[in-house]
Amino acid sequence: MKVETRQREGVTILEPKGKITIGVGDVALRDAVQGAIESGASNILINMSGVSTIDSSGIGELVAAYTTVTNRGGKLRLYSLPPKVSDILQITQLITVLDILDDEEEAIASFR
Amino acid sequence: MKVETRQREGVTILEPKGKITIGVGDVALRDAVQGAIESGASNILINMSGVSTIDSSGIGELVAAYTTVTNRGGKLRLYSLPPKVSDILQITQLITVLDILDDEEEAIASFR
Amino acid sequence: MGEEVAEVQLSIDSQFENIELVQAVLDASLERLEFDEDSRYWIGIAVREAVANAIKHGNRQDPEKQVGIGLRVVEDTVVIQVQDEGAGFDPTQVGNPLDPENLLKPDGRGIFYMNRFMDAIEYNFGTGGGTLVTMRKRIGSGDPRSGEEDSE
Amino acid sequence: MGEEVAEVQLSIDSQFENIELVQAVLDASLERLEFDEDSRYWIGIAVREAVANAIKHGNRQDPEKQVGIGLRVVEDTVVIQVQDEGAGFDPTQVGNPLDPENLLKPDGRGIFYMNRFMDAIEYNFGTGGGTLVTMRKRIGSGDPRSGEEDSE
Ligand SMILES: Nc1ncnc2c1ncn2[C@@H]1O[C@H](COP(=O)(O)OP(=O)(O)O)[C@@H](O)[C@H]1O
Ligand SMILES: Nc1ncnc2c1ncn2[C@@H]1O[C@H](COP(=O)(O)OP(=O)(O)O)[C@@H](O)[C@H]1O
Repeated sequence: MKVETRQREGVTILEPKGKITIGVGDVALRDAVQGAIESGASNILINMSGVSTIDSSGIGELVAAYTTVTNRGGKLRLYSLPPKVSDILQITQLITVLDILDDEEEAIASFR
Repeated sequence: MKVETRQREGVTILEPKGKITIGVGDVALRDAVQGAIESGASNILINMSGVSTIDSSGIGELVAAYTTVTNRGGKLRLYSLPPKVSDILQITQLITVLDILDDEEEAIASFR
Repeated sequence: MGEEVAEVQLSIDSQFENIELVQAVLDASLERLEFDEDSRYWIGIAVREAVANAIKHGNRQDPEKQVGIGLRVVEDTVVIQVQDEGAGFDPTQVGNPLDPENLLKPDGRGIFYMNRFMDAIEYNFGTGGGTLVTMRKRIGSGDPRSGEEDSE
Repeated sequence: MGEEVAEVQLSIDSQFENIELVQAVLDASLERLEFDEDSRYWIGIAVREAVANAIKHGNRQDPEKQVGIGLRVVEDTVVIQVQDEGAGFDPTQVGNPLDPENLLKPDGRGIFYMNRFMDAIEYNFGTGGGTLVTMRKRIGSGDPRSGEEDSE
């Protein structure tokens, strides 16, 4: 799992590619979010389109990131969820709790 | 493993695709060669380009086919060997024993 | 009971990377059965959760301890067992991740997913310690996301 | 000895299709080591030959008998063991497939390939029957096709 980070219109976009699963991917995601926060980012997007698999640890990491960023007064939103990622979040009712947007345009627009 | 059979200029061309390995692929190859012989073919080519893996059972099957066809006065030749198939035949010195040609043109021409 | 048509046993060290070995065997095994791609994917997630729990909570990542995975097909049902050398736990004490106070917790969803993606899961605990979880999924027993049987 | 960094055990029914399960675990295991793609491929062939022999000559395809496969990495060497429940055999009686009278025989090349693709292979026979073959390959020990060490 690799996470690339880029900026667009003052928003930090994290792009994980591969598996967000226990032991490797979850740690990489945590580090990327932590890195963004330390660089002063308060509006963060995660482009989920490259995520092939996510397990409960990966989901826990998303929830933890959401809570951390929100508690610091920032915003963390997800977009472009592959169907299986959307399904697994749905099952534990996180689709409604987390901020989820369809695509990058909609996600960027949500911060304007 | 699947073996397709076609004709060109009076030559029967067998095209195995996949693994010629013990228990499945080797049996499929044997059946295809047997089928060609029963249909009266005496000039047979095997296009090896679609073979991803071959083990000693698959190689045994090639040798058996070569012997059977030769003993009946026919000819069996191989062409378009992927590098790894060529390597494994080389190791047991079968490259020189079996009739092997570079490509289909050369193989068909060898029967003219 | 029913005729057993195939059995595979795998034993791995307690390292999370080894979950990929389990996934590889599982994929190669399920490929031969008539599960659709979605079912195979969700069975894979359930098995990953079970093995992750065995490594993390059971064996506590002790490299000396092994996780055993058994896979067998009995008629039209795949039965997957995951065994660790840990201290066991009380499944009745595991909270529901859908409870409002749990919704934003970072953990506690693994067993819930296992239950949702398989037809049945069952825990057994050895007298000398160790957790054995047995999971079953019947071919064609519906879309696991719906949590219902034969919903298709 | 040297530190053992990983160990996987697999046990399969005596069916040739199960060789694909072994290949899947092997691929997933070797992926993490620094073998080049060619080496991984040839190790795969050697393991297929060993498992095929265990199923065919050892267990004679008896569905009640299992083949055990062990995979471990000791320092920079992968050690693969294949165990069957057969009657054993005398490796010194196995012919050389390069002998002119054997060149066109349909069988007798498996052990020869195992030897060529691995650095070392060793046979052990249990007192109660059963063949155990142990194969080793060191990372970077040269192109197996050449049969020489460090030829690159
Ligand atoms: N194999 C196991 N051995 C010991 N305890 C376990 C095992 N599996 C699960 N548990 C316990 O059940 C709890 C809930 O597990 P789970 O639903 O997978 O969520 P999580 O692993 O995120 O905590 C764990 O926190 C742990 O206390
Ligand atoms: N696991 C085994 N158990 C019993 N006999 C074996 C085993 N492996 C090999 N052999 C014997 O060694 C011979 C040579 O094996 P091999 O070189 O693989 O060629 P093949 O399998 O084509 O005969 C076999 O024919 C068999 O008699």
